[in-house]
Amino acid sequence: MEVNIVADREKLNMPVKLRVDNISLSFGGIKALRNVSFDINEGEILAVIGPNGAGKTSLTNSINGFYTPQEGTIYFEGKPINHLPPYKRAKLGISRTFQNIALYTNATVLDNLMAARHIHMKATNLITGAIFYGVAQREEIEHRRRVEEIIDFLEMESIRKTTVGALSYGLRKRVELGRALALEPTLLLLDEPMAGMNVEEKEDMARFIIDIHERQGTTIMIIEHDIGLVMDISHRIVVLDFGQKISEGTPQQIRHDERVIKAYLGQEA
Amino acid sequence: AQLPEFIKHTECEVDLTGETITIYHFGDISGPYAFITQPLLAGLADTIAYWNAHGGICGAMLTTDNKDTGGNPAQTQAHYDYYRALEPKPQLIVLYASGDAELLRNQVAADQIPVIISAGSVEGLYGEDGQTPGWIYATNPLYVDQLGMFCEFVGANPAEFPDPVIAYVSWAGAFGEAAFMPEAIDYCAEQGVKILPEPQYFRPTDTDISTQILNAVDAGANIIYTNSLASGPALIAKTLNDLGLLDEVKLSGVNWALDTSVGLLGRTSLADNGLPAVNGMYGSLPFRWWSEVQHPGVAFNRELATANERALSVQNIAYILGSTLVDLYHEIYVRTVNRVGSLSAITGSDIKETLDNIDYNPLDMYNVNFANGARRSTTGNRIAQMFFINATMTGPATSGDDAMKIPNPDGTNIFVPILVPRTEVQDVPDLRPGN
Amino acid sequence: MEALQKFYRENRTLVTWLMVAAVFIVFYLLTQERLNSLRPSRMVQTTITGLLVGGVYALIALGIVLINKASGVFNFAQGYMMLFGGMLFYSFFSTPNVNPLAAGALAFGTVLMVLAMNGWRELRNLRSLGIGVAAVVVLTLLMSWQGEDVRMLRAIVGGITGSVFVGLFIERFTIRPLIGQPLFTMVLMTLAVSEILKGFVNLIWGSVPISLQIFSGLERLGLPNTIRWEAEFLQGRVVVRTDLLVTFFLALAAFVGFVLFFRYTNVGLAMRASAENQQLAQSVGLRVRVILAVAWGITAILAMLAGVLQGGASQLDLNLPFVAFSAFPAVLLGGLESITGALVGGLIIGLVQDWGNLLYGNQAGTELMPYLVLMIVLIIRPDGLFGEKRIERI
Amino acid sequence: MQAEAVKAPEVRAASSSLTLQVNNIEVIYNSVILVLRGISFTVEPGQVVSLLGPNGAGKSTTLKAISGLLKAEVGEITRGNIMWGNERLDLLSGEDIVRRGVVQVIEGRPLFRHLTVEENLRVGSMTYRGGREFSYDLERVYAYFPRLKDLSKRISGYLSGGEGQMLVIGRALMAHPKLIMLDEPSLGLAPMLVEEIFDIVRNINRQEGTSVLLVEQNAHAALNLADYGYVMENGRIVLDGPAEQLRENADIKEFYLGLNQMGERKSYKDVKHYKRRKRWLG
Amino acid sequence: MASNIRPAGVFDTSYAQDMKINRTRTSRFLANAAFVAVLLLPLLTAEGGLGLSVVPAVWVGIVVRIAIYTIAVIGLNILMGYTGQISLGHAAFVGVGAYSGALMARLWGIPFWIAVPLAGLFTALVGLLFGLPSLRVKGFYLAMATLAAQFIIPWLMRYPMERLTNGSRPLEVPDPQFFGFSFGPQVVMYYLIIPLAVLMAFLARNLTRSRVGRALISVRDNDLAAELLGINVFRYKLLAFFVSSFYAGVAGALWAFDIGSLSLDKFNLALSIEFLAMLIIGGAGFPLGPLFGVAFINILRENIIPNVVSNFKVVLPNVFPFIAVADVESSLVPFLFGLALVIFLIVEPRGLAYRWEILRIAWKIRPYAY
Ligand SMILES: Nc1ncnc2c1ncn2[C@@H]1O[C@H](COP(=O)(O)OP(=O)(O)OP(=O)(O)O)[C@@H](O)[C@H]1O
Ligand SMILES: Nc1ncnc2c1ncn2[C@@H]1O[C@H](COP(=O)(O)OP(=O)(O)OP(=O)(O)O)[C@@H](O)[C@H]1O
Ligand SMILES: [Mg+2]
Ligand SMILES: [Mg+2]
Repeated sequence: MEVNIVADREKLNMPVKLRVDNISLSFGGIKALRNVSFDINEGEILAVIGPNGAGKTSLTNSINGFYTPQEGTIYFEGKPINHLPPYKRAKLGISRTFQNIALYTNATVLDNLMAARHIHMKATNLITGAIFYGVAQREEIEHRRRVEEIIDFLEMESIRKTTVGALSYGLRKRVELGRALALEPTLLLLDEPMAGMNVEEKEDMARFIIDIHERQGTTIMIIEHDIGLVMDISHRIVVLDFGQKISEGTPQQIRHDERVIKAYLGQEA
Repeated sequence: AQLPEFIKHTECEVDLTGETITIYHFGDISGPYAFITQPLLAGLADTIAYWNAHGGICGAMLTTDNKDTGGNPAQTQAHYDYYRALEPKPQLIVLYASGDAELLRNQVAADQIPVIISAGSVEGLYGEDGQTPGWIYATNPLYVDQLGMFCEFVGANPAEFPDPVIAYVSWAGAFGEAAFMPEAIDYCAEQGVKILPEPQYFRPTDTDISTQILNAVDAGANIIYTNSLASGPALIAKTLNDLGLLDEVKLSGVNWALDTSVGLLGRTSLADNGLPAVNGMYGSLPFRWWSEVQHPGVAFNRELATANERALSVQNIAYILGSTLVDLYHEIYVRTVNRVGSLSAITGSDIKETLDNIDYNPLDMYNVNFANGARRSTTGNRIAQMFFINATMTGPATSGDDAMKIPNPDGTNIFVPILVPRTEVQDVPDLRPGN
Repeated sequence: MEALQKFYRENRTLVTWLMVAAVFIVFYLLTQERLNSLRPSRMVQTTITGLLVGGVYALIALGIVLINKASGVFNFAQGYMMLFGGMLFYSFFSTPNVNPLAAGALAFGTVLMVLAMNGWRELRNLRSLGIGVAAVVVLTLLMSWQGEDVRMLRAIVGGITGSVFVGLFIERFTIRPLIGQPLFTMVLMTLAVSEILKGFVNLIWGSVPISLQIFSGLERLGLPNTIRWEAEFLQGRVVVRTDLLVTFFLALAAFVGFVLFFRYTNVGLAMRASAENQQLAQSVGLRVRVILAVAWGITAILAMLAGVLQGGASQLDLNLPFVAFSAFPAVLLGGLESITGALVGGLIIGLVQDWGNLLYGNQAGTELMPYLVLMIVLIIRPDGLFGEKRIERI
Repeated sequence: MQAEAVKAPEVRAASSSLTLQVNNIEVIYNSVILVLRGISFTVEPGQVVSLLGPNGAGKSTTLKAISGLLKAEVGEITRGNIMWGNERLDLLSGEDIVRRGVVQVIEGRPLFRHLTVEENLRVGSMTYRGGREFSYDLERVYAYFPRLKDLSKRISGYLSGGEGQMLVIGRALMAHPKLIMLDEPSLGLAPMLVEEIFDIVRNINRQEGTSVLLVEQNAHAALNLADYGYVMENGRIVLDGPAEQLRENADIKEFYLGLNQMGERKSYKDVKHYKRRKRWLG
Repeated sequence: MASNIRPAGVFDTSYAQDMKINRTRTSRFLANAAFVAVLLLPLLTAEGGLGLSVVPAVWVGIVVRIAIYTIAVIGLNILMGYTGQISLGHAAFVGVGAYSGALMARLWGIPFWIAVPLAGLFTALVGLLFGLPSLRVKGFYLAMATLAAQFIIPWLMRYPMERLTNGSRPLEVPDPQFFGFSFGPQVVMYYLIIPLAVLMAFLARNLTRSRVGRALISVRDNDLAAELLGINVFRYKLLAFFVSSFYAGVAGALWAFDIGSLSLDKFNLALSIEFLAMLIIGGAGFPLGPLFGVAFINILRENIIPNVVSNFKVVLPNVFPFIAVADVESSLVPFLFGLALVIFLIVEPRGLAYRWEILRIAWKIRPYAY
């Protein structure tokens, strides 16, 4: 398998964006991840699939710093980031969406997105913020423009000022994507961004994701159970089962991998 | 209608018929001091009604305007703001709590409103340095002076108090801590009485204070002095009784401690002799008291209380304060009106002038003399002991068997407290800082 | 700063325990002298008194925990419910002939509230109406039973009836309308209820302290006021107050009752479920309103018990609710959801207070130590000793 | 494990002879936001009815209106009524509706996060009067979702998304519903399990006679299972008919089944931007 | 947590317009008019220089107190309304501000206009200390940790620091001096405190609508997500404690200089609770909440309740013979206060400011109902 990856990378000639090196994570007696290793290459869309409870979300959380793996190292752009607190990893350019929507419920869509601009708005601090006029306002307007672009892009104009608490499930998912984008990440982790959408909406989301990837060259890791969609849009796929990586490869390879079929796909594929 | 003979007021020179004089007062009616302030209100109300029925002050009727702070200083401030903004501005205000006086000391001076207060701490009356009299006058001796006088008494009775060591066991807070000052410690040392440097404090809500009492006793105390009232002294006595220390440690306290309320609340903690554990407690008695029946002022109060069907718990020290206060008001206003010429022309500073020169005995119960120099509190005081009356009402009971017991619906007996003075009225020492 | 933060993040446990150790060392150094000079009897005395006093705290804490378990609200009104219950008990206890009309009205009110727990519509149900009428009659008879000897019985029935009424009333008219509102709105609501109760008690019973003599009967049962214990090694005497002992055992009994109740019924589970998410609980068919009402009813009874015991051991006055401020840290120390925690927390706070007063004076025990200990415990265990762990999952 | 493998429980009172009738209801949130603009449909006893529609169409709102959950979300039925047999559900409180046997599986998999998996199931069974069969019911749910059995002592707050979804469905089954309303049951489930879920639903429907109201984005599976379907858009029902008919509808094919004109699956990669315009204008 | 829901219906056409504090001409006019009216107020009283007596003098005191309380409650709003950290110890921090301000003036003769901000800073540091547990301690547990401040701080000031603070005895505060010019009279203090309060409110408003404010709101609504999306949650929690205590400290110091005498009992739990009530009644998480709440509670306490009580004083004991006259006053005040709060919370649990927003929007989108 290792060989495979190396070969792939050489073929695509892409540097490694994120390397997950042999990480293990357990909660008390529960082993969520066992010696998982894989790479995400610069500019690719990598899908992570696996049965429920396989450890996909835990993996994202570990990359993000929400969980601290007991073993192993995570490298981001070649540097280990294990010791970094979550917010610093976000500053490095890792951004994500959440499987169980985690928006700021009592704020408007706009504020949700503006809050995500936090790491880029360096000029505003306690003092300039309190004075507001001048530095802070200028910055505010500049970043508001960026946020509006995202709103435009994701076609959320009409709910711009709606409080997130009043949105339907599907729309919230979209706001989540918007918020993740507002961080201007170089690595975007998407945890089931299309759950609860119908085909048409999934198509929209897929288009957004592909657009992001194409326009900004953002590296994307996506977790998704709609296997058709995964096969369509991802470059490579990593398969987890019971916390272990059981397979890795291109969509074609995965589709025919016996172990994947047995553990995950069922007879459908 | 005529007031009784023994009340000797200055003659009215101005007729105030048709006018009203308001007694403005506010303080803690529902908080920890309720046991004192409720009877105070009763005393005020009864006496005012009586006064108004007997011609008022030179014809002017008395009314009251009062508010409750609940023991919360923020409320004190709010209420004071209300009073000072009244039009016309009050010329005289009555307060009950040392804490309130301390808080408002500067403000009443700035607003030129004199204040009469029944309690007295050094800071309230004289400021931090103890030497700057403000606009506040007290109808009680200062707490620290009371402690000093108790030490004089202890020092003068070595047979009763061999090797006296006093522990200060008291409520926390402005009132409870008021008497514990370096001046008192020094003065007592001069009298041959040691005061332990570590005071012990407790809260009105504490269930058990055996730790504090034992701390005091372990440090060598054989006398406990307390600046608390109602449940405070009763709890100390109960604890001493429970610990079996009643014989070794004597209990004493501030003037509020020698009170009906203590007798009532302490009724169930009975010592080996069958009497409540508070039996024999020492304390200050700056007034005449209910048991001195022959005294006309006391008789007056008794009649008043009986006529208004006041319960035994109300017939206490504060009721007396309330009634005498009305009499004091009478005198102050007559003197001021006589000097100024009309009620509406009186200002706070006119009243202050009267107060600065006053020497008067309200209802003949105690002496108010602010004319003799810089002291702003009364000075006359006695040391007395609390006992319980015997069944024949001839004197203190010696044991539970010969005591008068009134059955209470809750299954206990009420013992009727009497106060027995141990000294004549004499001046308390002046223990303000800087003297 | 960065380096420090990093170090802390990586060695959180170590740092925390080091801090705790430092606190203990400072504590020991500060008290060493005093400790060495203490007679053993003092230590035993303080420990016993502390535990006994802690019994009442535990009882108060138990009520707060129960409400929290059922509704996720911290009941700051517990102290005033205590006061109210105590006063009510006192009225029935010390009035030899209760006005049957008043008793009837109280019984009627309570039964009405109980019947209407889940809504007024229940009143249309004939069967429950019948039971209700019978209950009113029985309660009225019990409460207006004349005579001195049945004083205790009358007071217990009256106290419970009245407390349940108040508990259900509070739930119905103040808590229920706020279901789904932010936490601190609820907090303020319980505080507002405190004010109302305070004013009400003041209006009816006045503000002059009342001595509630429930323990005066102990003597007639042949129990002494105090139990004294002297022994060689104690180098002194240890005294145990019987009233506090009785209080303590009643608190223990209440605790055991609760543990059994929660163990053998589903109610505990239903309570936890509806506390966590009332809307969801409704959607799976739990009668959240009934659960809430039951919790408030029981809590009111617990509060009354605590009020009576505390009032009996000291006196009943408007300051009584402040005792609850010693129970608050007890609740958090033990853990908001834990019955065991309430007991342990109460006892610990009792101990800490008395030991603090023994070693430091200056009110350190009563005012400072409970909260200081609470802070230290919370830093090590943010959810109290036995509390449910906060679930952080994203 | 396949659902068929489970020993079929005997048919009990759960089977229903009652019809759910939603008559022209209108729902307003916060007294300002009009979400449902007159919806009517019927679920006959023992029928499986599927509701389809884009995000924000009001599907969940419809279910909440039926189950009474709306009240807790400052929503209000301002017109129309909901009949369950002869009884008006819109007048009952949420818990009474559950006790009538109408149970909703809420979307977003809400759990009692501090309770264990088994406790969650126990809470679900509390309203079922024949509660003594708890352990039997528990076994049944565990048989449907073997994974839950492994997790039975876990605090449910830590479950993964899919595990939570299983638990939510299992909890609803514990109440022996007569009408079960599933709001996106397949959400977040692995493909294998998605199939199983639909098997389970079919099983419950066939063997116990439970009526099913299904909101599902996986239109393919939903229409396979359903007897009848409704398509909602913007708070209205725009299309309805027997499931077979709907499957053949061109729009349904394109937007809900993701098939192209030829009836083949199209690739997500090929989605073009014209779609956006179409939606904008249409 | 507190809600910041803004009813839909506010539409803007440009960023600049979106950012204005007063969105419309009417609201700007109202705000200015209110400010001018408040500034003119003392001149209209009997004590004012103009010799008019249009407004009772008591209003000067009331407005000053409202201003001081508002500053304190704004602090609480930042901590609770925006960051979602319940605090039951705010009064203790106000106390720290008051005492530190007073002590600076007493011990070192620092002029008050330096002492006030310094006291604010000092209090902010103390607040920071008590904010430290917020890293791990949440919800009611944190509420208790702040309640601990309410017990620990006064105790420390009362006993170990008795030398400085006079313990249970009062502490006199020197008259505020400004280059030898005394600010003794209340009117002068008025013109000092009111503009300062407006400035403080303005700063807080700006802070909460800038990057910092949004970070705080993120922490309130979902601290886990916030941390993962680049916000240093702990830092912002501490920041909230810092700013909140700073406001408390400034309010306390102003209070000290305004009143001239301090006592520890003043900064008790009852005051903390009152702050809480003011915030929630006013509307937690709304910029105007503190002002509304403080004004409402003050008017309730000082105007409405006393009026009602004085009517009941005579009636109640006549109707119910077992009620003592002396108890009516002391019992009805808390009773009515509690009742008012309960009714208010049931009718409008989100607070006055929320209702105000809704009214404003209803006004703007009239005549359409929805
Ligand atoms: N904080 C935690 N404490 C205990 N167990 C946990 C925790 N987080 C995850 N787990 C467990 O670890 C396993 C993996 O969970 P994870 O959420 O990563 O699964 P997943 O692959 O995302 O599944 P799904 O597709 O259902 O979302 C699950 O069994 C879950 O219960
Ligand atoms: N509590 C609420 N307050 C205000 N509006 C709401 C509320 N809940 C839902 N809405 C609005 O009602 C509309 C319908 O929402 P609903 O949740 O019913 O949609 P849905 O069809 O289930 O969509 P999805 O497929 O995304 O779950 C949406 O536009 C949503 O914004
Ligand atoms: Mg997952
Ligand atoms: Mg939905």
